[in-house]
Amino acid sequence: MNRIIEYMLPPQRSTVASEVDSLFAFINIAGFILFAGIMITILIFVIKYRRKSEDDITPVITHNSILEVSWTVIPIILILIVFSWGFRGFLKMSSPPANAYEINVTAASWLWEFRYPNGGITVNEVFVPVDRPVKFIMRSDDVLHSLYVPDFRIKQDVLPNRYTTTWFQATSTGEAILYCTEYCGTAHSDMLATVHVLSIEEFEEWLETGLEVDEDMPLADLGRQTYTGAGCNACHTLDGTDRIGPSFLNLFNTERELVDGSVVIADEDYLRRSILEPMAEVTAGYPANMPSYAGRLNERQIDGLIAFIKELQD
Amino acid sequence: MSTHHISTFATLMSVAGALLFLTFLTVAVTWINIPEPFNVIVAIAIAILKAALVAMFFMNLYWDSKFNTVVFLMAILFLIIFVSITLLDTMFRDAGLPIY
Amino acid sequence: MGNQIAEKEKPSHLQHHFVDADQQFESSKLGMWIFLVTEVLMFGGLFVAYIIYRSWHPDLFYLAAKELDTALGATNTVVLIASSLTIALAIRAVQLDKIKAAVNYMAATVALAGTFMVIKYFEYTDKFAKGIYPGAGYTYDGIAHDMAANFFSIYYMMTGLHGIHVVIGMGLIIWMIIKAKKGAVHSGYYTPVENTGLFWHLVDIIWIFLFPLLYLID
Amino acid sequence: MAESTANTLKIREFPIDENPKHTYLNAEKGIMSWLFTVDHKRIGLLYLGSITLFFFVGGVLALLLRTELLTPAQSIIDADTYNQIFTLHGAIMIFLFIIPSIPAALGNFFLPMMIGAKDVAFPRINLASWWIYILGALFALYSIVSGAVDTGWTFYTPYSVQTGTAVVSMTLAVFILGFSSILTGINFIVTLHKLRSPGLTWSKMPLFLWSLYATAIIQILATPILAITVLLLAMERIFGIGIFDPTMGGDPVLYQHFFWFYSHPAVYIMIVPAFGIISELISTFSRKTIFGYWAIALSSLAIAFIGFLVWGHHMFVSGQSELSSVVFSFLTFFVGVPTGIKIFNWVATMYKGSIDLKTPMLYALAFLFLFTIGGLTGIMIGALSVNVHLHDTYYIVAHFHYVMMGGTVIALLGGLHYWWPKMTGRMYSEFWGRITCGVIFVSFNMTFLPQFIMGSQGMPRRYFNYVDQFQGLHQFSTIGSYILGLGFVMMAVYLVWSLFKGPKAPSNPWKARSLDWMTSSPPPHHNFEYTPVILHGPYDHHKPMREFRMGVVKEAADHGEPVEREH
Ligand code: HEA
Ligand code: HEA
Ligand code: HEC
Ligand code: CUA
Ligand SMILES: [Cu+2]
Repeated sequence: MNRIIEYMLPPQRSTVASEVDSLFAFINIAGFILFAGIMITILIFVIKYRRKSEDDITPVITHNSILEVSWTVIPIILILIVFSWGFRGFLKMSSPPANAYEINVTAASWLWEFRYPNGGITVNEVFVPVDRPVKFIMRSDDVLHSLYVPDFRIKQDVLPNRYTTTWFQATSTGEAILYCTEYCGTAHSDMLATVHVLSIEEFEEWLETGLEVDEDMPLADLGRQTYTGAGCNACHTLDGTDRIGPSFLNLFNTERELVDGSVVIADEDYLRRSILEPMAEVTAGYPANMPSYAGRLNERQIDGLIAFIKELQD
Repeated sequence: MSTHHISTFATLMSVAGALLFLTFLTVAVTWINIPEPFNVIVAIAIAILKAALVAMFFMNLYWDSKFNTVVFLMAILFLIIFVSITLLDTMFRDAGLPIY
Repeated sequence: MGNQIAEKEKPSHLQHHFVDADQQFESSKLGMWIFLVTEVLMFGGLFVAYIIYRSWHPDLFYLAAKELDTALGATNTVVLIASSLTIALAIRAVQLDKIKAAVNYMAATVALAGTFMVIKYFEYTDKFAKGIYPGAGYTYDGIAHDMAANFFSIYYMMTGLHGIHVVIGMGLIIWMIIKAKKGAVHSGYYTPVENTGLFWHLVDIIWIFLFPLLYLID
Repeated sequence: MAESTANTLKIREFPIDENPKHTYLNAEKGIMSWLFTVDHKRIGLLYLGSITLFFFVGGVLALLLRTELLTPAQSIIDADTYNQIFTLHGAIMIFLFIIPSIPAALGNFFLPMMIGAKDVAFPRINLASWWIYILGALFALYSIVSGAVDTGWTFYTPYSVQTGTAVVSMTLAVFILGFSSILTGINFIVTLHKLRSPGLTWSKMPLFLWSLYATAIIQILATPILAITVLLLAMERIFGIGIFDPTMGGDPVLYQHFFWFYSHPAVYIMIVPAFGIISELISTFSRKTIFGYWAIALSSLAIAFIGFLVWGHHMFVSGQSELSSVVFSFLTFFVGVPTGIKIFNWVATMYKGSIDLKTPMLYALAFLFLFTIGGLTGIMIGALSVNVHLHDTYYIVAHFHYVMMGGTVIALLGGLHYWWPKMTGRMYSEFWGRITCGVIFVSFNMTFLPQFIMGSQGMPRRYFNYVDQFQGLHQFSTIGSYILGLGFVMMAVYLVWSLFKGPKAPSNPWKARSLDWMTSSPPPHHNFEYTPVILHGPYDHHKPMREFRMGVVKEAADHGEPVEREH
């Protein structure tokens, strides 16, 4: 039984996980016993009381107080246990410790942006320390999203009109996957991010250096890294097929027709404007829903992206 | 045949008179400034009284099968359920959970 | 029970699956009451929205209600109460087989309903002139609250849905006038008039609540 | 003669015409006599045809979804199409199929018959409700061709306000369909209150009718809120009234309250009639008096009532106040108690019975199996801390398919087979019936059991792409769904075959005791030739069938040429 339940759940990697899992196991086991009991009884009845002749006469049994009271009271006891157990876990989940490390999260269709107390920003990746409570203060730029990390057993909707919060304390280092679980349109299922859980020292170090851009990396390589890191790949492919936005392949220096009918050449300036103010010039035939990256990417990353796009010719 | 109730002319007129008076009253109380929660309470109380008059005497609930009254009250009851539980969210969003 | 009534004794308005006219009358009336329940709850949804928003922004409701003309609202309340009275009198007249009086009372009801709609029309156009449109079309800047448009959205939804009901009610009453003139309703059979009356009273009751909630906030 | 009905009433009895010449099916001819019929039986069949059609449409869409999910990335359709398809699948299955399914099809047909009435209280309104349903369906179809909808069946704001798809026409469709549902509900309540035959007291009402009564109450009290919700949503899109849209100062969580205030009670609109069918099936095929009649009857009402207090369990992580989450979770569990009472009473009914595993009974047993799983997993996701992990994952998808497909649809199939002889006058093939039931049962589990596992492992729902880890389970599920489809095709074949070639049905093939079986198969135009007088309970299986009587109103008996028997 334990093996099955372990198989059914993702690894436990936060302090609340075991609380959730034990209740999950309890309901499964209690439910299974109840279910098996009912089914076996039915099976026995079906075999023992199968019809023997067309004129079978059956007794009149209309009630039995002991039975009826017990199958009312026992479920009530069970649900009270389940409720208070679930309540206990929920209480823990909804009361972040006061010393939690706070990260501001902005969800936009379709990317996750994380802002650290030191002003650093990452997109679609978040770096957190292990064994230390981390609190996400979340807000959406547009529609509802929901932040879900199965390994931590946390989930919270992200709203456009007010802040919501969730917190966790990771118990082991490594990567964990972060999903968007509130339906938010076309690329809802691509709105993923990675949680990097670092040891305290690694995290301190990352805060110092990790946010700086590697000056030595060639621009185009940086661009390729940013392309996936910042989530451009959710909407733009590199192989010429359309996704939500146009493919980057052969984009540079071609003529682009905008929704207002005008035609522009996709030169460096245009690419830059497209990244920083995508709504200003919307390409005909595509929805006007690219998020702005102004403030989310630094100058070097933008340059990198442009260099990267320029290279994509076949 | 059960007898259908026929209201007398006098009943209908006096109910209408009462309704008009209550309408005047509900406007009139706004002239004397009653403090915050009570003005709403007074206004709603008068409205409920008026609605009850209409339901009982114009809509004949007073003489009708009581089941019809039950049916009508169900609507009110479920509306109250809807509002009160929703308020449980909207009024307590920032409150958090009391630690037990 | 009356299945025994031979076919020819059955009144023409009695449908075959009812035992007698009383059963049919009681059924229709119960059906109407249940329908009214659904109406109450449908409006109820708007009342809930109203209550929630008022609990969030009491100041908004205070400010915005000042834009509404209490005198017109009160007049309309009186008009609707009068129309409730006339339709009740019409039913009484039908019950007493005074068909002519009934028709007159119903005509008076329609006229009062019309008055109500005319006053509503003036209220609406007055608002539109100021730029108070529902929702995104809102341009008025006389209310110092950034949620002012929301109050008027609720106002328009509530009074608009109510207005539609007034119009439907007028249609029903006109239909009843036609029926009465044809002699299709009388003391032995007045179910449709009775049900129309119930509908009309409900429209009145809803206004009885709308009036203090929208106009009398201070 | 039967001492048990030792009363001094002088009643006469009519033998049931085994193979009647005049039935409701041939009372009038031509397509118009169907489309504009006021006969509740024909309207029931109109509904049955319509919901079957939409079930197939919804089912084919489901198979498309499953096919797309064979591979983690795109395989046959693109992301937008996928989103539209699951929205349509959900909306069609909910609003066009499952809400009207049992009440409007089987309920319409059998409610008047079970109380010995000639029709429902308002036959024309009944017909109107079908036409309104068709109108709503046309609006839904219109919205599909004019750009479809990609919001999910829940239409959550603000996405539903911003998306470029045909949301307004879909919400109007839902608005219209709501009225159809309301009219059916009104009709049922009034009919049950006013048109019961002499002797048919509330305590002699078949449990199917109690369940329809509870359902009708929910329909009346919940549906208007749906109407105003979708109306506000449409206004939000048309005028931007800003009640639900945060860009205009509105509140998206308020929308969710509005939506679930209807849609949670609506799940009991779906399941409670199914409970009613199961009560009939278990008692008839165990040939035994129902155990705990009042417990089953009143638990339907209890479920209906408690069902109104728990809607927020869909919103635990939505950002509603924690306080209300706790209250909602607490209340949620209490629905399980009356539901459990039903299940235990059904099992107890089988004790010392004479159980015959005919197809309908097999479906009833399948129901007990599948619904109990669905219900217990409902308890799982009602628990606060676990819900946080499982919300919006495939665990939820599995839960609601177990209760809706494994519960309602399986019960509907049971009821369909049970009443097939009565409705059509023909017997279906028992052999194929049992085989198909087995196929559907096994393949259903193949389709949805894996979804519990992926859900717990963290596979989110409404996902077009997914991480490779889940591919195996997804593929297993897809294969299951194909076999499931095959099962339904098999059923369609043998049922249609039986219409033409099936043996003629006797009036009471199952030896059931309720009134619907006390008339010929198919029934005559007015159900009974005379107003019946009820002499026995609907579950009096302890008396041999030959002692069963249906009386007729005495005065009517004086006119006819009945066989006289004294009691
Ligand atoms: C027919 C439809 C139907 C039915 C009957 C139910 C029945 C129940 N449902 Fe379900 N539910 C849905 C349809 C249905 N549901 C749908 C469609 C959704 C998703 C909507 C969406 O988001 O798209 C959903 C989602 C849903 C959620 C939200 C999940 C989420 O999104 O996070 C929850 C949470 O509490 C829940 C709970 C329950 C419970 C407690 C019951 C109970 O009524 C179950 C009661 C039954 C039993 C408990 C089993 C039998 C009892 C016993 C054997 C006795 C012993 C019992 C105990 C000890 C308790 N359901
Ligand atoms: C009554 C309700 C009901 C029913 C019966 C079903 C039945 C099925 N559902 Fe569905 N489902 C929902 C209601 C229902 N569903 C809802 C409400 C949602 C949520 C939508 C949302 O998120 O908004 C959903 C979502 C949903 C999803 C999740 C999509 C996602 O989140 O990404 C999946 C995926 O597997 C699925 C699959 C299925 C399958 C395989 C069936 C099978 O059981 C179907 C079986 C039927 C058939 C296979 C038809 C057989 C007929 C033929 C084969 C016809 C052949 C004949 C001709 C062509 C003439 N459903
Ligand atoms: C939410 C989806 C989405 C994301 C994420 C996204 N884009 Fe876009 N992008 C679009 C859409 C849709 C268009 C076409 C409409 C327009 O021009 O605004 C577009 C257009 C563009 C264009 C102009 C192409 C043309 O047709 O002329 C460029 C350049 C571009 N995006 C670059 C990027 C870069 C770089 C990133 C990541 C840092 C990115 N986009 C992320 C959706 C997206
Ligand atoms: Cu963001 Cu789904
Ligand atoms: Cu629910």
